Amino acid sequence: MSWLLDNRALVLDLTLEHARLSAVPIVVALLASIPLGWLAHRVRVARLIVLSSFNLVFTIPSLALFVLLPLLLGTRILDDLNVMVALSLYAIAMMLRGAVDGFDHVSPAVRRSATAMGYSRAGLFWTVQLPLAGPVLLATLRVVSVGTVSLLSVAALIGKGGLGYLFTNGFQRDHPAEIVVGIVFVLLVALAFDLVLVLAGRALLPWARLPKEAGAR
Amino acid sequence: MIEFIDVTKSYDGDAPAVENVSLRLPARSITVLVGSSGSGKTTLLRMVNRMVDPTSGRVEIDGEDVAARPPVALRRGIGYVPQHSGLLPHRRVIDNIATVPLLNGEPKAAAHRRASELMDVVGLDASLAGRYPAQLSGGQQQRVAVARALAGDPNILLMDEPFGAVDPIVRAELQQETLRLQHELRKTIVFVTHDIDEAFLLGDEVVILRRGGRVAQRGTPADILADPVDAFVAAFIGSDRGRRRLTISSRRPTTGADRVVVDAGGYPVGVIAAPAGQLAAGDPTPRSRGTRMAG
Amino acid sequence: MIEFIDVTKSYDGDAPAVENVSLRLPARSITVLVGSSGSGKTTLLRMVNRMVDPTSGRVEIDGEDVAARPPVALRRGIGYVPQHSGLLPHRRVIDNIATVPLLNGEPKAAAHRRASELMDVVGLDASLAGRYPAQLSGGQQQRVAVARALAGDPNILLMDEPFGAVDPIVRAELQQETLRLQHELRKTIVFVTHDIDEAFLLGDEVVILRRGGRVAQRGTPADILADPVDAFVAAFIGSDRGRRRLTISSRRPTTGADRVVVDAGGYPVGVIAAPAGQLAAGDPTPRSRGTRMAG
Amino acid sequence: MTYVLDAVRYIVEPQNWAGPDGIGLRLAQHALYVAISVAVAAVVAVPLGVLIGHTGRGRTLVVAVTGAARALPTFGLLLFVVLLSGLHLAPVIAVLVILAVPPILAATYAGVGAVDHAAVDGARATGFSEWQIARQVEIPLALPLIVGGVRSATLQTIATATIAGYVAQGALGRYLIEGLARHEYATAVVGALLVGGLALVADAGLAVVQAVAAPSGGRLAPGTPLPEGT
Amino acid sequence: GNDPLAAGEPGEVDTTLTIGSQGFAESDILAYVYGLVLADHGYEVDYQLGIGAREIFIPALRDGSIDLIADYSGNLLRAADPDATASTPEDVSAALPQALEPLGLAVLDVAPAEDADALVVTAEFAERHGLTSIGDLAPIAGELTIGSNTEFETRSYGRPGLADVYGVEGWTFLPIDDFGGPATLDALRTGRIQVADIFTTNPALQDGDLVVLDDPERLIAAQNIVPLLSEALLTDDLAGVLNPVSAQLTTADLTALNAVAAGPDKPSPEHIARDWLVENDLLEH
Ligand SMILES: Nc1ncnc2c1ncn2[C@@H]1O[C@H](COP(=O)(O)OP(=O)(O)OP(=O)(O)O)[C@@H](O)[C@H]1O
Ligand SMILES: Nc1ncnc2c1ncn2[C@@H]1O[C@H](COP(=O)(O)OP(=O)(O)OP(=O)(O)O)[C@@H](O)[C@H]1O
Ligand SMILES: [Mg+2]
Ligand SMILES: [Mg+2]
Repeated sequence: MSWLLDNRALVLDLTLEHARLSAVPIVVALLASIPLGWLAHRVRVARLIVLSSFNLVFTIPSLALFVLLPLLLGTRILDDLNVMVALSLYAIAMMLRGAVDGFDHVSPAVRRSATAMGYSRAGLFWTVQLPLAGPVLLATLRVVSVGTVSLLSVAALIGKGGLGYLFTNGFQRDHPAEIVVGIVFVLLVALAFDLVLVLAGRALLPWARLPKEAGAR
Repeated sequence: MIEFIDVTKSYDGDAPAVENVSLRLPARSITVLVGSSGSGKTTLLRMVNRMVDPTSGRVEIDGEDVAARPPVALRRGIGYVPQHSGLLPHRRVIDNIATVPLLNGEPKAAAHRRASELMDVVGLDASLAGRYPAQLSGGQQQRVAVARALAGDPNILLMDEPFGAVDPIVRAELQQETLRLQHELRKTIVFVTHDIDEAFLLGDEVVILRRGGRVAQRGTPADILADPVDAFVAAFIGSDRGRRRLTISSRRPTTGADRVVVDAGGYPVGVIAAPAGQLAAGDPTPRSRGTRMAG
Repeated sequence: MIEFIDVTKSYDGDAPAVENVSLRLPARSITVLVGSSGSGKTTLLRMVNRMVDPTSGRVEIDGEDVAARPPVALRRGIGYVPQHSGLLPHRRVIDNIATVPLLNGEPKAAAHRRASELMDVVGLDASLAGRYPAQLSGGQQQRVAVARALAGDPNILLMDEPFGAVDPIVRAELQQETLRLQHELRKTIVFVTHDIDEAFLLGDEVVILRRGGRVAQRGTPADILADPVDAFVAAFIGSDRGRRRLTISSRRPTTGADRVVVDAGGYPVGVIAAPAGQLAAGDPTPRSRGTRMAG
Repeated sequence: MTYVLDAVRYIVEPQNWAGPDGIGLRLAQHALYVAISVAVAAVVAVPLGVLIGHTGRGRTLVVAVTGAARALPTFGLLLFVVLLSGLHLAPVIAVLVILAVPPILAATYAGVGAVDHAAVDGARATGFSEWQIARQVEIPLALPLIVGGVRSATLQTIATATIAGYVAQGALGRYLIEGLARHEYATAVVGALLVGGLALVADAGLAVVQAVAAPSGGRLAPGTPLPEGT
Repeated sequence: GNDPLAAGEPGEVDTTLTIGSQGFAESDILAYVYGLVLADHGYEVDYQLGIGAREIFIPALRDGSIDLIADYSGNLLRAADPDATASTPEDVSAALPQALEPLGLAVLDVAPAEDADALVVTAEFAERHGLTSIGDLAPIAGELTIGSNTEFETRSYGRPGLADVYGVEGWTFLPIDDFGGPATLDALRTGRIQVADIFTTNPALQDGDLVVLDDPERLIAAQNIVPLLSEALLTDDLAGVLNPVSAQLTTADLTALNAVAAGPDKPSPEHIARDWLVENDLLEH
């Protein structure tokens, strides 16, 4: 505890860095998974490719990706971009499956009846399918968010791990308390992100968590 | 008037769902397509608003080929009520009903005003306007679906087993409501069901379909009942099991001077007035909605 | 004989699904519980095999409280046919039917032999034995479910809307089959439906339930039809809409000398023989399965 | 891309497979750690998942706990345990188990929960005991999903077992750490290729298991031709 | 970064100095020692701690990811010029600028403080085998396990140097990536390894149960602290600010700083650095 108080500036800095580095991949994953997931939902070949690349990306150890990305991207070794791109890849891979599920999950009856009402393709996508995929997208995004926040700490091995610094540093200094502080703050960041997502969900998808009223069947 | 001209529809590779069907549905009356599962009722119905395009043949509305019309605009001009209301679960009742006016670019206030009127027309309490579909009973959902279909003020209403999923008492209520509405609005309604009783109740004209959408018999309910053309129709309407062949039972003189009427199996179907032991015959003419007055 | 003695069931916190119901169901006949959705039919039915335990009151079978019997053994002695067949999707038809004998430790060969016999009894072709449920039509699945329920040779058969999900032609067939079977087997059958026509067709005795499982009326179909006790029952059986109040129409003398019979709304329900313009009255007695011969 | 070529050359050279730092040993270590961890995780998670799926109780609690477990930084946890207990294999396995439990648990209770309610209800009404329902109905029907959970747990564990190399437990992570420490990209690529290869092989194997695990009746495509009539 | 192109904003020169560290406590402290003084003199300073080994931070310096890092003279020289033979502090310092030039890197003045790698065994083990210098390991090399960071194996003072200079060959290597930290010490004391590569400023060496093996052949070069930076950044002003700091930094100071870092309070590196700077009147504001 006293260590935390003495080092609160450091911990705060690392926490903010952690949040910054992990927030970007989460947002990127959400944005990328919508068009890709949609494509996979519609086109059988695309589905095959998308879902097997999910498995493929997960076979790459994160450390390898952190090390090798500068080579592929031509970025500088310590560029934030390396970590963000690597985490984005994992996040997209995780998110994609959820996006495909989400779009699959939209009831064909609703889709058909909306088409019968005279929705255009684009209108159908933006105002019917996307919002209705929302709950599944959100559920997946929550898992992705938690996973990304936790995975980032491995990047401490290349000096870009946010709170992961406390792990390597605590390890070298024989200081378990420091590692525990790191773990707790990682959990706090994950929790904070989750809270944001849940609140965003409540605001954007108010219908998704209705208590059924008496008389409803 | 809706006309199917030699339409055939094959879904990829399978035997055709609908094969060489020609059928003319009169304007401003209810035509019921009835047939068992897979007979192609839905396929035929959906050809009208181009949810399904025929593999060959064509569908005309008032003499104009629907294939010539852009599907989105066409659909906005035709009301559609599916079996499971197909309401948008993420929109409130009022917004669901206002869907078509909003799609047509009407201002929100006007669209909502129209939607409120329609809630009244279909017998929905105004207090339900702010609910989401999941908060309604099945019967209420179907009323919303009907209101939504009416919101674009279409001439044609397509109804695909709209009351198939609600319980019998509610269904009876909705059927009566449909008759009342039609009396007021006089739309061209194509109604799909696989319940022959519902068909006879609602149809000005009933079309009984076999597999492949082939017409087994068409006519007013009374025509079909009195004179089924073949064994298939007889089986379908239940007269082969004697369900339609009635006799008056002697055993049970009930309150008043009613007698129980039984079918050929001996099971009771209703009571008939027999004042003073005499059966009043020759009174009412079987109705057809075409000539019917306020219900 | 099954007897409900002042049973009440409240699912956590809600208003009771079934409240203070006392009801005696006679042995070796079909009692139909009919009522609209949520009236507590399923709840009552499931109290018999302890799928639901009453909050208060008790259920007795031949005078013995079911609560005293271990549920698993009790259930193996009572046949159960749910609406959606509830077959095990990963077991072949023959194994599904043999479930109870196998659970009771019968050798596989004997259990399969018994299952084959039962397939014959319920009218399933022997060639279907090796199929999985997903390879059967809805009607075939329900037959398998009936065969499975019979496999333990139970005295009691509980059927919960067993034909609710199949299409009307198949449903009519299954209903006839049920009557035939019951004529042969003479089980104590409790049959739940919300279709009043089905209730009148199958029930030796019909129990019409209101919300909360309260009995609105019970009696033979003819009794109820002729003399509904109150407006609720009248509405339920359709006589308030005139559906049961029949008249003979004059307009349409059809083939032979049949006349069309119409209900109070003017809609045709069947035809009646009127040779030489004279109506034959006083012939058949309304049947009740209690006295019925082979169907 | 010369690194990839170099790496491939390194891998196909038989002499690099032998010895205490050879590919053979490290690959075997990696596979062993993963196998042990996933097996332990399955032994913990499957019964628990079946229990939760069967009773429908404790779901919210488990969702919260697995969510938290997913948020736990594996790397930090490993270093913490190693600091307390020294450089042993046990901390590595413990951390990998914690990683592998949530996907298996979630898949199991979702799978069991998703078993057609009508089938379970029918079985209960027919006289199956609760245990028989779980054993003979729910588990067989949920098996493809359970194996799916094991499959994703295995993939994650294979990728993460690389951290064993950071606490002197060898395995394929060594190539990554050596590549990083010496700034030899080709070495890191060797590690990535071997880990990826192992993952693909394991995944393909489990895909086969998953296909075999599918109950016969459920494997039929819906709409398998039905005979006419009933 | 100092490279406007790399920064992607042509014309606008980035005035922030990014100070790196190698990812162990001492390096972190030194980063703050230099960083705090620079900040005190009006520089914008940013930190990038825990980058890792020289193989990474040299490219990072060259591509502008970081601008300055505290390094160790001998290993730096060997890294820049693998053929270099200089090993005394003076020779190493003299050879450095020329060796670094092709890399576009430069150094400031070398500090008196030295923190070299040292091969360490337990006192008990030394006694049992009569060990005093590294060369004494040669006869028992076959049974030895040496523990150190991963890069030790390929370093000039690692496997190649041990064989060439002292004939110590055939030992097993156990990589423990904690820079001679607790896991290494634990492994050494529990006998999992017999020899460890530990920095001479490690406070554990004071405990008395460990023995540093002599290096008569100077296999391990002098390792004085020296700020390493990009040539383009080397200005008189910068040198004027940092050289006086280096001049004050002794080996004893370094050991003391490490002891504080490993001590019960585990203060942050910034804290430790500031205390030392204040004590030595190196902060003006
Ligand atoms: N989108 C489709 N793709 C492939 N086959 C289809 C499709 N829609 C319908 N069919 C097939 O076409 C035939 C007719 O189907 P349709 O839905 O028109 O029947 P229906 O009379 O409406 O049946 P139901 O009473 O079950 O709704 C069936 O054999 C059905 O399987
Ligand atoms: N397991 C349960 N938990 C909570 N409430 C229940 C449960 N089962 C039934 N109910 C409630 O008890 C009441 C009676 O239900 P029940 O299923 O017995 O009716 P039912 O007559 O069989 O209806 P249906 O025709 O829809 O099958 C309903 O209000 C229902 O919502
Ligand atoms: Mg249909
Ligand atoms: Mg029920």
